Amino acid sequence: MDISPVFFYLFAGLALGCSLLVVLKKNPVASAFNLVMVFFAFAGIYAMLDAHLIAALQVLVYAGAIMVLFLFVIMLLNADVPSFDLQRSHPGARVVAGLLCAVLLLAFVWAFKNSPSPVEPGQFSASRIEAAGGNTRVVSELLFSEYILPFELTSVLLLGAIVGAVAIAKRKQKVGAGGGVK
Amino acid sequence: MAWLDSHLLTTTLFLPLVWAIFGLMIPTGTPGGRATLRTWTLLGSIATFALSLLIYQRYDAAGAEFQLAEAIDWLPALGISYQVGMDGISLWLFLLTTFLMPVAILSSYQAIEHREREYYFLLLFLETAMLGAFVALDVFLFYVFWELLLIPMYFLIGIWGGKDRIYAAMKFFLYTLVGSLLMLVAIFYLAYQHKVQFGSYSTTLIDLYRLRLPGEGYASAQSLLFLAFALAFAIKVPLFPLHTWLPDAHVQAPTAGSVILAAVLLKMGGYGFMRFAFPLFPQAVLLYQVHFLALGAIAIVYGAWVAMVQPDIKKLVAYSSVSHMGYVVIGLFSLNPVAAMGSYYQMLNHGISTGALFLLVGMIYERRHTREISAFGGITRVMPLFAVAFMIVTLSSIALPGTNGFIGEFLILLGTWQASRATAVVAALGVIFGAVYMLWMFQRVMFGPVNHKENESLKDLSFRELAVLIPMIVAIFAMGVFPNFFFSKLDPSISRFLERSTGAALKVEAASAPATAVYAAKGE
Amino acid sequence: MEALTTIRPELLTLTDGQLQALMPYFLVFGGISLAIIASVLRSLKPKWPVFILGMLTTIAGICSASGLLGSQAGSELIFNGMMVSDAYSNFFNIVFLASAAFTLLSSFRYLDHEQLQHPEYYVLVLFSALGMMLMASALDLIVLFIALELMSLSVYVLVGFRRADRRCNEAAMKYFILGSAASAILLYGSALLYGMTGSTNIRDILAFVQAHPQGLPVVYVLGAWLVLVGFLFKVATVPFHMWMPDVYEGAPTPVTGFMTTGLKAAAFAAFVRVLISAGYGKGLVTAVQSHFHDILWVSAVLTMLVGNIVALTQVNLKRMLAYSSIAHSGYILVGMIAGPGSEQGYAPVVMYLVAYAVMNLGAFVVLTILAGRDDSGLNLQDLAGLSRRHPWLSFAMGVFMFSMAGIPPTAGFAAKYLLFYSAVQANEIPLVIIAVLCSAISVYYYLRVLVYIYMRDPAGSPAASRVSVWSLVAVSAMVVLTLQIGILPAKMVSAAKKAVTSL
Amino acid sequence: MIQQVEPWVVLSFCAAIFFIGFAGVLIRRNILVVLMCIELMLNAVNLTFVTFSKELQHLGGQMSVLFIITVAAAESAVGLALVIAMFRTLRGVDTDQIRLLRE
Amino acid sequence: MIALIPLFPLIGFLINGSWYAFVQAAPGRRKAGSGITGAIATMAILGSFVVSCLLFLQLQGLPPESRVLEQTLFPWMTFAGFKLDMAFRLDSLSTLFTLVVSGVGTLIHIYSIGYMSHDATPGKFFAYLNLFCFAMLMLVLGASLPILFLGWEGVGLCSYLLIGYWYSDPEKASAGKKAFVVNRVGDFGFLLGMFLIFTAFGTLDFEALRSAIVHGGHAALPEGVAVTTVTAICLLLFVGCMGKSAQIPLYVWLPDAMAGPTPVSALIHAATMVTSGIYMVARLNFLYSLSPTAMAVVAAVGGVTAFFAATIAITQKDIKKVLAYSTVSQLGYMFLACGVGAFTAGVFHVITHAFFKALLFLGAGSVIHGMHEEQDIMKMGGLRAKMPVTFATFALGWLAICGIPPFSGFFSKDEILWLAFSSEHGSVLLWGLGALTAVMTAFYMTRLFTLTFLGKPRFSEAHGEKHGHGHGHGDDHSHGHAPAGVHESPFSMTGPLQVLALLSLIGGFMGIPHMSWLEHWLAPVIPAHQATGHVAAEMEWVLMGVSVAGAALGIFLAIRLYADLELPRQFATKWAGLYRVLFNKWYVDELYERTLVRPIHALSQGLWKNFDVAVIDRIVLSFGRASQWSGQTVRTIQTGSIQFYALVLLIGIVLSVGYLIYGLA
Repeated sequence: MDISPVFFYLFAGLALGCSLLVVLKKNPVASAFNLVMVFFAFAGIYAMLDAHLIAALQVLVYAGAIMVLFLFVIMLLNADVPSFDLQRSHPGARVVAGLLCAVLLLAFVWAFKNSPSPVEPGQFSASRIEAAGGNTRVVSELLFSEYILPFELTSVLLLGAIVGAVAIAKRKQKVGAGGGVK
Repeated sequence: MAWLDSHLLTTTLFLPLVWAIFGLMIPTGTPGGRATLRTWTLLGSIATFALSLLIYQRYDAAGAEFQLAEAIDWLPALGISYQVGMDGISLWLFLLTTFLMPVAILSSYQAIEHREREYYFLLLFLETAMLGAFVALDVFLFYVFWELLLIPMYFLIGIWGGKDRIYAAMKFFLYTLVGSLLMLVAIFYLAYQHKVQFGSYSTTLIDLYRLRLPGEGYASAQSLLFLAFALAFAIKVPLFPLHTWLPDAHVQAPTAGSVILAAVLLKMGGYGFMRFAFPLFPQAVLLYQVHFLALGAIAIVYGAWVAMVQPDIKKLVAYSSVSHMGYVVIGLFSLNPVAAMGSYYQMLNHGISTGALFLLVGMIYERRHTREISAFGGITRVMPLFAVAFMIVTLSSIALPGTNGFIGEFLILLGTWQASRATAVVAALGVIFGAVYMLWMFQRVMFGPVNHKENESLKDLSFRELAVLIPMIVAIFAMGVFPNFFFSKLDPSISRFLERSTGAALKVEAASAPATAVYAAKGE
Repeated sequence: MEALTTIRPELLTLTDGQLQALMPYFLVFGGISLAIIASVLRSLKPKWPVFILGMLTTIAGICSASGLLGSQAGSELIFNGMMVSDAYSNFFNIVFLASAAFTLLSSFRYLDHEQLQHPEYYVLVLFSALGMMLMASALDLIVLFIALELMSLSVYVLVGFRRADRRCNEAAMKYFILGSAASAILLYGSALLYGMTGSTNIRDILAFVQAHPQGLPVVYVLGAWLVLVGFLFKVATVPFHMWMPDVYEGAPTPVTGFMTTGLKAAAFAAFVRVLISAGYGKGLVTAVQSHFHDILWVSAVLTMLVGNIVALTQVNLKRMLAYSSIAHSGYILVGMIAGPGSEQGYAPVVMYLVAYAVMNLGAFVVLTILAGRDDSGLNLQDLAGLSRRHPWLSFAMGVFMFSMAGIPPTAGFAAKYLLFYSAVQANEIPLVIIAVLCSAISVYYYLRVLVYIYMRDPAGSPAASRVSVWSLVAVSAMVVLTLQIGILPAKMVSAAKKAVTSL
Repeated sequence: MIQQVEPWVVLSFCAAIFFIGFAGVLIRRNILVVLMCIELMLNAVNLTFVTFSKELQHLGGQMSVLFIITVAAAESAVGLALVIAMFRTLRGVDTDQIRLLRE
Repeated sequence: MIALIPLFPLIGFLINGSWYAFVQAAPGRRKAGSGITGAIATMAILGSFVVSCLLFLQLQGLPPESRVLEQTLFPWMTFAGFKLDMAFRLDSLSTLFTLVVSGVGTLIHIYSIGYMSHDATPGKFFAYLNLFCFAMLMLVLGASLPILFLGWEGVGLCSYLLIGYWYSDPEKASAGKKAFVVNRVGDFGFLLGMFLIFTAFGTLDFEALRSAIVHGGHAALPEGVAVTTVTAICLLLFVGCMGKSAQIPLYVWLPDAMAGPTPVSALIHAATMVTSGIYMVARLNFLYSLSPTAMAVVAAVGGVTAFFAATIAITQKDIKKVLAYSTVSQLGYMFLACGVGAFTAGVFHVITHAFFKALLFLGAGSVIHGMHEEQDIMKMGGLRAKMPVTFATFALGWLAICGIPPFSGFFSKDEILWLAFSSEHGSVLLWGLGALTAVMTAFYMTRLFTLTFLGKPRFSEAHGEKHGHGHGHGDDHSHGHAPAGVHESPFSMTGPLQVLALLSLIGGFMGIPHMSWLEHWLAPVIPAHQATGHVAAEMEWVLMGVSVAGAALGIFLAIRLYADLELPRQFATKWAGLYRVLFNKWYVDELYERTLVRPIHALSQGLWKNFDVAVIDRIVLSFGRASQWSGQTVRTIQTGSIQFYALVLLIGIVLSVGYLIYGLA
């Protein structure tokens, strides 16, 4: 793959380290900041992989919106509870979980290494995308043609999520009777 | 009328259910309403009996194998159809059911005091299910009715039963169900085999009779399928050692429930063997003949022995059923006409005589609210009519010649002797022990001085109770003296049953089935 | 170097057939929009308009879907083949919408009593129904994922709808975390499939599998398996079932009913499509096929065993039905395993889902009626002597319990024999034997419910229960359906068959 | 010096992040952190998509990522709402606190 | 016509039975009086007797070889592979039995009218009696073994019902049950014998069977049937006879059967039912004669039973028990006769025995009736004066059974003894056993006679007030009149006694040696006995003398011994052990109780509690318990912890992925 090993390993190392810290740091705020670092590292890798739009969205949506939401909630709740830094779960469970994840990871790595993609490369080579007006343009065109359905659906999903989040998180309110219909 | 002619069986079959649904609409708040309900239900069962007599009249023993047949597609994709028909084997069990139903209903008039509407509904519902099982010519349809009748019986035991009724109802339901589920799998396999061999799915009995399944050895298809069927039927019969649900169910069930259970439900086991297990898997039958003969013989003696020491009359009768139904099993597995006829007859006999015994026990239970043998003694003096009836039924139960019981046991033993002498000898021991436990019980209940004050003032049988018992007693003697009346309609069907159950098998191993072969030569 | 064609004009218009095929979805979404508007209108104090709107929406959706089911000849690919409207999806659309409709019917009085009468409830039920519909019609893994999330997110909220109740919160939280993790796993699987086949379209994936009869890379197998795990989680088969009892117990009763029927049906509906597209029984090389088969086999056995055995020990009806729901997933899994090998294909699965939805919904409607404040009073003892108080409800419960136990003449029996029949055809005889034995175990706990209802005397004075006309209509409809499918299954079987042949 | 990064390396890296996330779900008691770990898993999936997209020269992967990001946002919104609701009744965000429903 | 013979009693039974069930038994209506019911019953059996006589005359008019009348009523059990008609056959053998049964039966019915006059439920009694006659007539008239069996079990039933007639006494009820059960043991053998016959010969009809075996007057084994089969058949059938005719080892029920009313003892347990075993053996003589082994066994069992029962009879104190053991002993004689091939002699003895034993029993009944239910002979004595008619008739019966010429018993007994000695199946041993028994018979009968009628009364006149056991149980059997002294019985009872006495006196003349009418008459059924070549003809007279002398000796000893009761008492103390053994009937009942009844009962109890409930049912329940237990266990993994749930999910993935990779790698 025509990406620079140096930068890749740099970002990958950063992402790996930070994600480990996300898991291992006791303080949720620390975890959150580490997560932001992971997001940034990912954005870098996206950019190297010619996914420019996604790299931008990664920063905007993930690091910008989602993480802010997280921090906001942490702050919201943290005010009430003194010991927010929770212990990690049972040490035995930790070992087992780590071990199992490691085993799985090994299996996957083995699998990745041993299965070359059997598919011929498609028409969207980097040069052709460039010719067609760049990644963002092509992606946007696809979004409104071939991918119109998922696009519309995500909007429905967002609507639903809003209704749901409102229903669940709003302050307790006086409930009106159903009334009228028996 | 023309419609009735072509749908006689279906009409008879579903008449009780429809009748019962109308019965649900009768308000039972007042005594008058309750009486109306009872009369309505009784009329329904009598109407069914009348229709079944019409069926009897239409049935021609010399005619086609299955008569009055009806067939409607039910689930054509799977080859399942609604198919009913009547042959001799169905006929008498069908009549037995319709005959006993009015008796059972009449016997419940006083015993059932609460939730009568549900009770009578369930009884008639049960009748439909039982009748359906006896006339179904589609294996799957049979299975449906077979399971269907668990529902009303479950409630009858569970709601109107004795102290441990819930335990008993549950045990009855689960035990029977577990046995029959494997049969369901076997039915599917048969239908599948029909597809393999003839190109279409079918669960129609006559189609399945044509199947040729490998039958060599214990691991063969026939053997396994037979076991699946046999498990269901053996539990229902019930064959030792699968009998332990019976004492509980019998003891806890209300009188009518016990009567139906003993008289009809147990017969389904024997009927199933005759209609399905034997003709479908002739080679497997030969394979397991020895085992089942042994188990049947054990059941006879074992049931009698255990019955002997029961302190509870109903339990005693329940174990006696184990013993009596053991005869049915050995008779069937003897695979010759005499024993087969005897077996079938024994089923009818057991229906009448054990049914009557349960009625009698119920009557005395209604008076004394106990069934402990030790609570009685000298009842003959206070209830002489009851004593007469009890004596007659007891005699029928111990197979005294002249009563129905003798014909069955005699033929079974005679036939079994041809097939396996050891079995016949052990089974004949049951003749002795049968007399021991019945007469001992009779003696303790009916003879001796009246030891308990409560028994001094027992009322003798009422007119209603006589009306319940007299048909049974008449049946006992009629069947004992004129068995040929019954045989004449049965004979061709039994012959066909044997042809199917042995014919194919004989071809395969003509040499190694001497009992049957010799018999067939001698019988003609 | 030729230019990229990114915008194909034919994708920007919809034909008449496509528009018609989208009708149910439009109707439901329109209903949702109206309901949202109605619920935010301050002036609209009483909540019944939203309820009525919801009912009308579902009914309209059912009508248009059944119209399509009747009229549509083949299948209609829409939006660049990302979704399809065929007999299968329309059949399931009816199931989902009916399930939603009956949930709404039974919920109205319930919400009143629980003081939860928020309009969002109805909106969310409709949202999840829409998600289910899309799940059954999605032909693209990404669309499938979004639909799944649409359904799940709404249901997460519904589960936690009684916000002041700890148990409710707990259930929602558990469901959310485990559900999200499972979604991530599913998604990861999709990514791997995409990487190996170059497409997220499940028809393309199937075509790819069939084009490579000599074998597929390991990653493909892993990806396919992870996607399946995602669905196995949703349908709760062992060992992915752990969330289910807790969630079912904690959720408000009508929501539990909705989950056991709609959600489960949706998960299975999509599961069938994905399983086929993964090449199961349709082009996988023998080794992989047999391995998938083995794993599913073990999972099915474990599911049936664990579900039934643990249900035996439960005293809370909702929890008991949760375990029973696990067990039923096991039976359906038997049908899935047998599907490729039998002449019936996946029709028994579809049939079973319908039957299960009917009887389970019925049972939950009854429970909804009987539930006391905060879903208390749903233990077995609370049912003692119910037959005196509510003969009709008791009878209905009896029908549903017998149906779940698979006793004739009920829908459960018809569905079960169809399922086992097809498994026998597929020569899965040991599996069938285990299944029937497990269903024998199940009879015990179903019948125990009836023991309490019919055979025990009431203990103490029962709490007043809230029988409403709506609930009674729902219960009666379910009783009639249960018996009708049980006695005359042919129609339903042919419908199910028609549905699966369009796959 | 290696001039090229093999695709399997990138994919393995994604898998590593994915399983780190999964492990985090397993071992963290703070629900907020658990939610973060789920985000981590989703990110790993995204990167996998993009990697394949690059390798296959096919934009489907990138398209998928767009939607996944949106869905993830919606999911976190609902998830955090649930956390808030839970916090209101339990006064805590400890997973060990929510063990009322069991067996 | 033949069917009329059993039909009459059946009608009588139905009338009396319904009368009892629907009129007498109705609560509050205790109608006493045996007049009407007794008359109905007597008319019924008298009708049978008349028909029997007519048929006898008809038979006599036929040539000997065709003296068979048949009537088929209806097919009983007929279907493919099996055929059995409800058919009657009257030949020279069965006609004798019908005459005896209906004749003696009529007398006993008449007697019963008097004897049961104070009974509470005479309708029931006479219904049973009629039913018995019906069954007994079926037994002798049946054309095939199953019909014979029908009667066979029918008489057993009546025996059961009548022994337990006074059911309020648990001992009497038990005695009835014992009789039935012991008979069932015999029937077990009977049934198996029947099955073996059917297997071997393919028929159960007597005539068909006979024609399969007898060709030209000679019995010969048909093709394909082994001697051992025939032996087995004969022995199995003989087991049935052991039960019904009270032979060792199944005789134990008969003494207990004396619990029934005395007319019942006379009719059933002396004259008719108990001889049905002999009837059957005689009926199947062609079969028995094929098997020397079976013959030997029959003879040996008969001889030993005769002797054995006689030893017990010597010590018994109950008048009916003595007679009962005497009956067992006499039945042994009859089997001894059959066993040595002297079937005619056996039948002859059946007839004479019917006369004199019925007489003796009825006489004893008269005594008991007169003594107000006293049955202990030690408490009697000197009744000669009080009951002259009874005394006189009883004396005739006594002489007959002792074998004093020319009373009937002499002829039959002498013929048996002679043939036991001379026939090819006989031996000196058998003869010795018979002769010894004859002496003992004379001894104990004389003892009985002496203690009852001779000597001084050993009871007080007021004795009548003390009701004996077997009497006075509530309403069942109470005397209506005030206790009076010992009295002679009414004419309805003494009348039959006189007729029977006459028969005992002259009955023997039908079988005078060498000019026996009986032998000629029976020749079509029982081939005339072959000349006895190996014994000199003079021996017959010698043996006759010996046996008469023996009888005289017995009588003499008994009279000497029991003139004074002190002497027997001394004997009893001197031979205390032997006396106790004899008095307790060789402890046979106790032996059965210990070796059969109790072990089986204990076994049953054990099977029920320790096997049925504790093993089988527990296995059944353990499936449920195991499910429940595993459910309890499995549910504990549902810990409620999210992390744990996720861990299980992960484990599932690891395992499945591992399996997949293992499969692919």
